[in-house]
Amino acid sequence: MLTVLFFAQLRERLGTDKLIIETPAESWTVADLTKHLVGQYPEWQKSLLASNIITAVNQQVADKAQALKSGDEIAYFPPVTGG
Amino acid sequence: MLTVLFFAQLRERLGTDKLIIETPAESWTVADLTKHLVGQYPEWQKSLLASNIITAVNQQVADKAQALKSGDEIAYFPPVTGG
Amino acid sequence: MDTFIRVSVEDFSIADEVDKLTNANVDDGAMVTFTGRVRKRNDGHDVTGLFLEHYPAMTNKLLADICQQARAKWQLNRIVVIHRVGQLYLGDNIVFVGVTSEHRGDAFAAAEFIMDYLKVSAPFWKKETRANGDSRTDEWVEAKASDQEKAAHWS
Amino acid sequence: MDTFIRVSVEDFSIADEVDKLTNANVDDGAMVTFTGRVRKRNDGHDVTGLFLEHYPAMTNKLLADICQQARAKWQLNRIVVIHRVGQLYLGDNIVFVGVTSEHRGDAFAAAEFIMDYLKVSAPFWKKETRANGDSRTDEWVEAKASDQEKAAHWS
Repeated sequence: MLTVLFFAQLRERLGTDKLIIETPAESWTVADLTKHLVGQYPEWQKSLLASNIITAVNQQVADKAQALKSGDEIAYFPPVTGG
Repeated sequence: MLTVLFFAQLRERLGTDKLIIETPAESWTVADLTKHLVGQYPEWQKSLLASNIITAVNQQVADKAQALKSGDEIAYFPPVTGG
Repeated sequence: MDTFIRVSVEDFSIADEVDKLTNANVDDGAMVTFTGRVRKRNDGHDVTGLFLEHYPAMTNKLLADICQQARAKWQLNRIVVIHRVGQLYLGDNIVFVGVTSEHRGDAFAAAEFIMDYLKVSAPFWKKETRANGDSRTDEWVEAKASDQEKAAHWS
Repeated sequence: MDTFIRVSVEDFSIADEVDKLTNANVDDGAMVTFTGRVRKRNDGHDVTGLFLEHYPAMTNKLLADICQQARAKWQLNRIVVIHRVGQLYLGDNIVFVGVTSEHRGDAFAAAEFIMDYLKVSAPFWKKETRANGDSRTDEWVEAKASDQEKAAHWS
């Protein structure tokens, strides 16, 4: 199982803040998860693949090559603007 | 008339915080005033001529060549240590 | 060597936070605080309010990590970092960073470093309510290249 | 664009000064404050107190001049500078500098600049009461070369 979270304008564009992926493949990377999501929701392609989208795995910023394991929480979000 | 002020360790070393010079010469500079003071109080020589002593004329830091006029307030003090 | 981190919808009292930094503290000669507040103009827009969204599980970790990095760079004693979330209005406090140190140079550098890193790495997002005459629009604030440059300057 | 300068034997309230900086102020996104306090160790000595002497006619002029210089360098709105004189004890406030600006970079730089220049140019002198076992001695604090270097770095 993977938990996938979306924040801010990305959350609004996709129309969802959270997805559960019950049966991910064993050897997925972040990039594989993104490909899977775009396969399921082709209308997300532009938003999810935008060059400024940041990904975090278990609350740590991670690059697309990072391997995933069951139980991971993966977040997609735009550049942060707090402070 | 000139008013001469001394502060902090310089005030303590000289044993005075203020002198009035009733009849200064017309064309004195700060350096001339210092020479006059050392002439009157030879024991002040080392303290007044110490290289780190700062002089101010009318509350503005001034160098030794600055010309004085009647009514001026001249201050001698060591490096500042506030803040 | 205490670090206080809080993310909250509640407002904070600068006086209370200053007290946390200085109470019974005779080790430190220097305290620097930064307070970020909602201002009426941003990037050429009139602003009437802000909504702050965040990623709760990540923000505390991230803020703690920035404080650790600051402690590795400078000699610091107490640190307070507070960030508000939710709906804020003009003049409201958004963020507070306070640090104490024996020396002022360390305190100034650390407070600015924490703010600069928070700006580019802590998962908060601002949605601005912009006023244009009588109309109001809610727009996500764009990240600024200048903030990236400020953060890069520390490494 | 108000500048508040005060030299006083009285303590100050950081909360009151913060209020002066922020009250009805929706122009500024950033406030930076510095507070200097009496600490128990200085330059390798145990300290129990400080006496602060100053040159009253000059201090206000000098502090006003430093604030003017800061305004010429950065975009600032409100400035508060307070310096205490007289007898102070451990943990007592000595000095407060607070500035507001639209942007944090200006606020941080200006507050540090004001402190750095105050340190090397404002006519205050500290006499420390040093403890060595049971004995107490009062010694004038020596100016530090590092303070001269900090100030020089701004020009």
